[in-house]
Amino acid sequence: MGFREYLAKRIIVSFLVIFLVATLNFLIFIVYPADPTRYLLDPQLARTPGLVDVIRDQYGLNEPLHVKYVKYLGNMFSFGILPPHFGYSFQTHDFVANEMAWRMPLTILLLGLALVGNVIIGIPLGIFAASRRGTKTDVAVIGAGLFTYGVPTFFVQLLMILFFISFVYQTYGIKIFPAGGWISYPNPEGLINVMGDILWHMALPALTLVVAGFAGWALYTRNMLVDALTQDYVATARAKGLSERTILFKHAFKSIHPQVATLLTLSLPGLVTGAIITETIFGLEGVGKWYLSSLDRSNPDFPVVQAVLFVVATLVVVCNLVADLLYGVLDPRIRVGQRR
Amino acid sequence: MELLKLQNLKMYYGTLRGDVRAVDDISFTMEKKDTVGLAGESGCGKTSAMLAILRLQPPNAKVSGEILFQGKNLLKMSDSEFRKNIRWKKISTIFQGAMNALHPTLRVGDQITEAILAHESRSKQEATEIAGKLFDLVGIGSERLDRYSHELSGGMKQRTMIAMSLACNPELIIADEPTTALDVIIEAQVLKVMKELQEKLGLSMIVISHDLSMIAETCNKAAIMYAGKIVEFGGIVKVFTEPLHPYTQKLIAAFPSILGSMRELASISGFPPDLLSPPPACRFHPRCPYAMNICRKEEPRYIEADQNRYVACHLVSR
Amino acid sequence: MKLKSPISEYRVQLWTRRIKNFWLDYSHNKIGLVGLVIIVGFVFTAVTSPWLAPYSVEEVRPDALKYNADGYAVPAWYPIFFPATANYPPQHELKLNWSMAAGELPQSLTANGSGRSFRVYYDANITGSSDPVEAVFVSKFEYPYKYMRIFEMQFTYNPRPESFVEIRRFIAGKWRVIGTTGSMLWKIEFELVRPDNATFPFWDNNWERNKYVNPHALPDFSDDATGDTITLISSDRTLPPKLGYEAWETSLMTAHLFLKPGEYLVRAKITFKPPDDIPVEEAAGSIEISNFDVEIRGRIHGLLGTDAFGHDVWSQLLHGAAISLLFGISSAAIAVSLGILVGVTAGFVGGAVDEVMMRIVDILLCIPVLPILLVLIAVFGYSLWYLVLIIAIFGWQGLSRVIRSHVLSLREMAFVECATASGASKGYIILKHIVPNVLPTALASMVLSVPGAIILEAALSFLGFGDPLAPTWGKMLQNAYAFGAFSPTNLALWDILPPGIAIVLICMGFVFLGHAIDEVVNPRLRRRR
Amino acid sequence: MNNESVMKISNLKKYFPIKVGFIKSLASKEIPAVRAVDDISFDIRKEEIFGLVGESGCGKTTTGRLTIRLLEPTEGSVFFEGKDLAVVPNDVMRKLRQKLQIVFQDPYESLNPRMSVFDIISEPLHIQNITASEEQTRDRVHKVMEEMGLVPPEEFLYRFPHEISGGQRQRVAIARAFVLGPEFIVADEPVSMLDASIRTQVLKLIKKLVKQFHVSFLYITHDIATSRHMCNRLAVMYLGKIVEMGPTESVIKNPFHHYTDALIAAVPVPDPTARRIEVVIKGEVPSAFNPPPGCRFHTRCPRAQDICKKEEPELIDLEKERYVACHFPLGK
Repeated sequence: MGFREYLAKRIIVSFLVIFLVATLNFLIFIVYPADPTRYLLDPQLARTPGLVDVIRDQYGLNEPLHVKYVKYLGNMFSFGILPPHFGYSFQTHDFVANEMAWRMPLTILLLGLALVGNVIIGIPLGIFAASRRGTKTDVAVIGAGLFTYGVPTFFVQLLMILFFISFVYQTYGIKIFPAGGWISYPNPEGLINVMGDILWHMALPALTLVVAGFAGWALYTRNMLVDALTQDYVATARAKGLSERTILFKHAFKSIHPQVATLLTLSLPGLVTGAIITETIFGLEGVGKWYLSSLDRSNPDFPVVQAVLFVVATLVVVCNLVADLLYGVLDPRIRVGQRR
Repeated sequence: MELLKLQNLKMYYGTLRGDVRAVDDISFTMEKKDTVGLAGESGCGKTSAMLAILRLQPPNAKVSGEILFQGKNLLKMSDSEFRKNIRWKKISTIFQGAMNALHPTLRVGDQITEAILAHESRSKQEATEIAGKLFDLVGIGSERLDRYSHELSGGMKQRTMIAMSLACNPELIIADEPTTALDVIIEAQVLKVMKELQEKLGLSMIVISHDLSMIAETCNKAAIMYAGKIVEFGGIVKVFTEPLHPYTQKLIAAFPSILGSMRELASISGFPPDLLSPPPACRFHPRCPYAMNICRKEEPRYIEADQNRYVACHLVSR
Repeated sequence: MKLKSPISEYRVQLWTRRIKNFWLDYSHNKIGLVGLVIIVGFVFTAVTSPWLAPYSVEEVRPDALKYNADGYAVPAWYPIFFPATANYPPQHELKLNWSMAAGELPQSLTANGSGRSFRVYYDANITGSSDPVEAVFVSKFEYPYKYMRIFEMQFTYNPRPESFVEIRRFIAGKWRVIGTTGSMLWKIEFELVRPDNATFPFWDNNWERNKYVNPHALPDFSDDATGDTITLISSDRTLPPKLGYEAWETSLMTAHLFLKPGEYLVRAKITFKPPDDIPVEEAAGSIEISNFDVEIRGRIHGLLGTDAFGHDVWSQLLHGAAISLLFGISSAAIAVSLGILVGVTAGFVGGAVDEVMMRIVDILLCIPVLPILLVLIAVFGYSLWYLVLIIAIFGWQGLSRVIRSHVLSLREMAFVECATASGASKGYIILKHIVPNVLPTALASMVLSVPGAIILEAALSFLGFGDPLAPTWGKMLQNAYAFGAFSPTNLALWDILPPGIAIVLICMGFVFLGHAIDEVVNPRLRRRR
Repeated sequence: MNNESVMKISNLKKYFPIKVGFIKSLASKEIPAVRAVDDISFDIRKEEIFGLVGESGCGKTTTGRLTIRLLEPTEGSVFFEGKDLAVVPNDVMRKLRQKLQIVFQDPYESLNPRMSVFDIISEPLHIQNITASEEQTRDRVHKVMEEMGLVPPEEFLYRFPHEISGGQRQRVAIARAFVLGPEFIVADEPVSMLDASIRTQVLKLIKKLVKQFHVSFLYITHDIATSRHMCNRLAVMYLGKIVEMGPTESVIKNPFHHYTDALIAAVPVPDPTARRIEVVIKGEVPSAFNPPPGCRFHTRCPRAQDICKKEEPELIDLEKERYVACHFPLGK
């Protein structure tokens, strides 16, 4: 089975996965017993005859199941490009896509910063530790990595808030980071200032994600590299009189490229999870916080939840596909279907 | 002139339960164009000795003694000097199990040119040409330079390793079990290549193997190791036809031959010792049929029994 | 030679040896020992928490009404590090006694009783004067602290005209009793006297009266002013204005009232006078004053202070251990069982079953768990056991992959073929050869997946998607975060750090334990020769 | 030794189908397969050690497994005690397994690391459920351990495989095979992982057992030199076919097939004085997925003619039990 055929199969499977997720996404809210008109309407108004039906019609709640399903699929697979743009939010009474359009970049910025930070700190640190196997540096990295495994990210974030906001800023008045939110109020003038301001607001949340995550990356990288460094071909390289640097980067690190690619894809779900908590803690108006507040028990906003779930699932699936491609490029041995 | 001289080489592995004496006080000398076979059973320390010469020992190993290569003590050399001047340039290796000794995601040609570029000031193109010639020499064909190791068969990988070991015209090649895991016919092919090259290029080699037959075919000197020590050393014919040490005698007799008339295979009772706590005095005495009282009390000295024949046994030294 | 002992005994010996060997290997592992100590500590805590914790679960739940102390009371050891908190009041719940103020009582009054309840009888007939007379009761307490924030005082008064005056008329040359009556006007004033004798009147009622009684009928008290229990909380809307403060200045007010350590006096002044509309001689009655309780909300409390609701943090921390342990272990156990089931099935059966199962695992592995969990919880409910189940359902994929590949290699192992060659059935091979060989990996993996489950639960609780009634560490952090533990005025480190550290510690314990078990039990890491 | 045969294998075939892409499988009708064993026949006699030699991938291990039905043959039959093992129902086969055993190459893999030596050796007794009491089990385990030179048994019973040496493990593996009192044992490279000094011990043990218990062995090996010391008869396999078969000494001294000749010539000799003729054939074994037509060896044979490329030679009895499959046998 050639790589191309394998890829074609993966694409078909990926599409099926997205479709499956979309369907489950639809079904779960069929199961949910609550009637959205209950909290869409003022209780007084809800007694007005006919009004409930008008509202239900407006939100497409009166249609039979299969029609709803087809409409829903249309909504989802148009990816917010065609109206009605993922449906109407119960909260804003507007297209879900409109709000997602400005929230999504914020979340992507946050996660991008966090991922880049983790990778550019964690991987070199892991390489460094592996090159110094058995020394105190190495033990420290292992320790930190194991520690990361047992520390909830949100606790790290709370501690950072405690330090930077409660102590440094609010008690001593040194404003290194803003106290929360995603933009200063009143908004700064000019595009560059706005961008800078948003970045400044992103800095602490992204930093906390890096602090909570880099040691894990370092440990993974270190373990994979140590594995690679004990391989026979590394002994060959050493016997060849290559410098330790060449051995480390050209031989050992190159051989773990595919694994690093895998690691990147596998870290995606964790990042999405991180977004929800981080945005909630720091009051960033990204998709994560939006998602959480849309799940509020007294006031759920299903169209938002559905849209976010669908978009996230699509993103993750696409990223996995890309990683598969990458894997084939990075590893000439690629034994099809035996990834990971 | 002496090419390589090991003197009282020791290598102990520090473990939690104490030192494992993998190589315990071995000495031998080889001249240029010699092919020395280092033979012994698994765990007797032959591979450790090789690692010590190449300075590739694991971090928990303690090496002492002297390794004189062309008169210079390799153990006293600085890391960078050793790396630049000795490794591959002077001493290269053919590792056991070529499937693992070649990098999986680098092209085999690049793995050879990289060794050349690391030691000689040549252009990339020149290096590739040399690699191509080497590939032709070992019978793979220069057109396979851009393959990955997984695209080559076992025999070809081993030939690649041989070609690689020749990249910088080394003075000494150490081959660690070069044909283990190869089928008989492929093994014969590889051995043939090795022998031809030896004659053509006048190579000096140390061949490490548990297979006495292979050593008999390729070497002109043999060192027999048992439990971290060399028990016998000498010219290949002498060692094989008139073995002095009981272990050598038994070991040779334990190897079946396809030629000649059938003879009874010898067996050695008991099991090889644990190098963490080897038997006192002569290490072979618990399994030796001729063991005397002195063997249990005193370690036999490693003496020159004949010209260029060394042996460590009380039977001989008396 | 014959084996002397029967085989059952041999089994016992074998297992003893196994356990001993395991322990010998394990005890060399320092990290493993640390982990073991941590976990044993937590298990001990979890088991003994009902006895160890000063307050029960019900007493410290957010919905519990009773306060253990003030919100964010500092821990008892705080003054060692923060001298500023040295004079913080601990929780005071004083049951005080009344006594008469020094000096003579006016003639028209008689007092009766002692301690918790006193009764004053008023009879204007004795002096015939219509002037107001007053009785003063005092109650003292020593208050050696400063920086009080909230207090609560409570007392009961009860006007009972049960002793009334006989109405006499001079009829036929002699006094005759023609009826009885008792009527009076009365007023209570309540004031606090600081040690420096500054006096703060902070409660009184208006003049009240009890009713005139028909001389010929039985007394009818239906319209009488009745008694009442007065509760005065420092944060009451009415209290600060009365003392000249704004409503939001409560803590300033209390700090001012309880300025200096010393003996504080509460004075209850009861004034009687005859109503205008009846003859002086007919004015009579009594008032009982009783149950004077003072609660001073502690600002320093217990080992770890209190949370936003004034509930003991230490107790919550102890109760959280049991929940975390139970939760983590049970969800990990379910997840691992699922993992073994899927892994062994996929690996052993192979073919299409394997393919389908592994595709499902692939999909589940790349799905972000938290968003799905949130939806599921929102849709199906918030119970802790439900949470265990769904966390377990999302926690077995990685292990099943590992076990599958392990089973794939085990299936090809020569000893399996040996058993087949002896006529063993598939079931026998799975039970005797496959499962025992994957169990150690599974065990280590189970221990290692406990932290994940604990952290996930904490995160869910923190986001408000946990069991609302379970006192979990995640919930403690949520409350701390949501109710101002981070504000510079509170900076309730004792409420933020302990639950977080407890999560970290218990997770580290499992990580260490798991790594050590993995190292000991996994034959891959054992040297072959 | 007599000529009564214990096992008779005829026209045995084993093809392993290959996984191909779904689209490709639509395109071609024939299911492609690796022809691991392709139509071989031989018999094994009582008290005989029958050697099967060949390079890796020639199908010798598959043959071994087929003879005791660890694999289902694609075609052909295996007669043992008058029954065709390839078709007997499972319950009969289960009973027959008492008499058929196997010893594997790697003593590290053939013993379950989680079981004690006692559990390993007594396992077949439990599976076959033939001992009436614990005492009986114990006694049989003891007896067989003593036979294998694992003395005193008490010292080994409690140990786990990783606690004993390689030679002892292989003895345990053999003890396990012998505990049921088998009549036929497949020994798949039983000594190739052992050190030279231990190897002879195990080989001698096997020879002793043959004499003592009248069992027959199918001795599978790549080491033709050792097989010379062990086997009564020898069959040489190449790419799933038997190319030559006959009494060991005769085959080795006087090979008829060019492959056998090359194989023997390639074996190194532990004697530096011996100058052997170098007949090193070129190239490597072709893939069994798509074996060459005609004589499978023709791609490497120094004397291949046109007929060899077209016509497959039959395995014929050339002289006195000497079978060979070659159009131009050596020395004829």
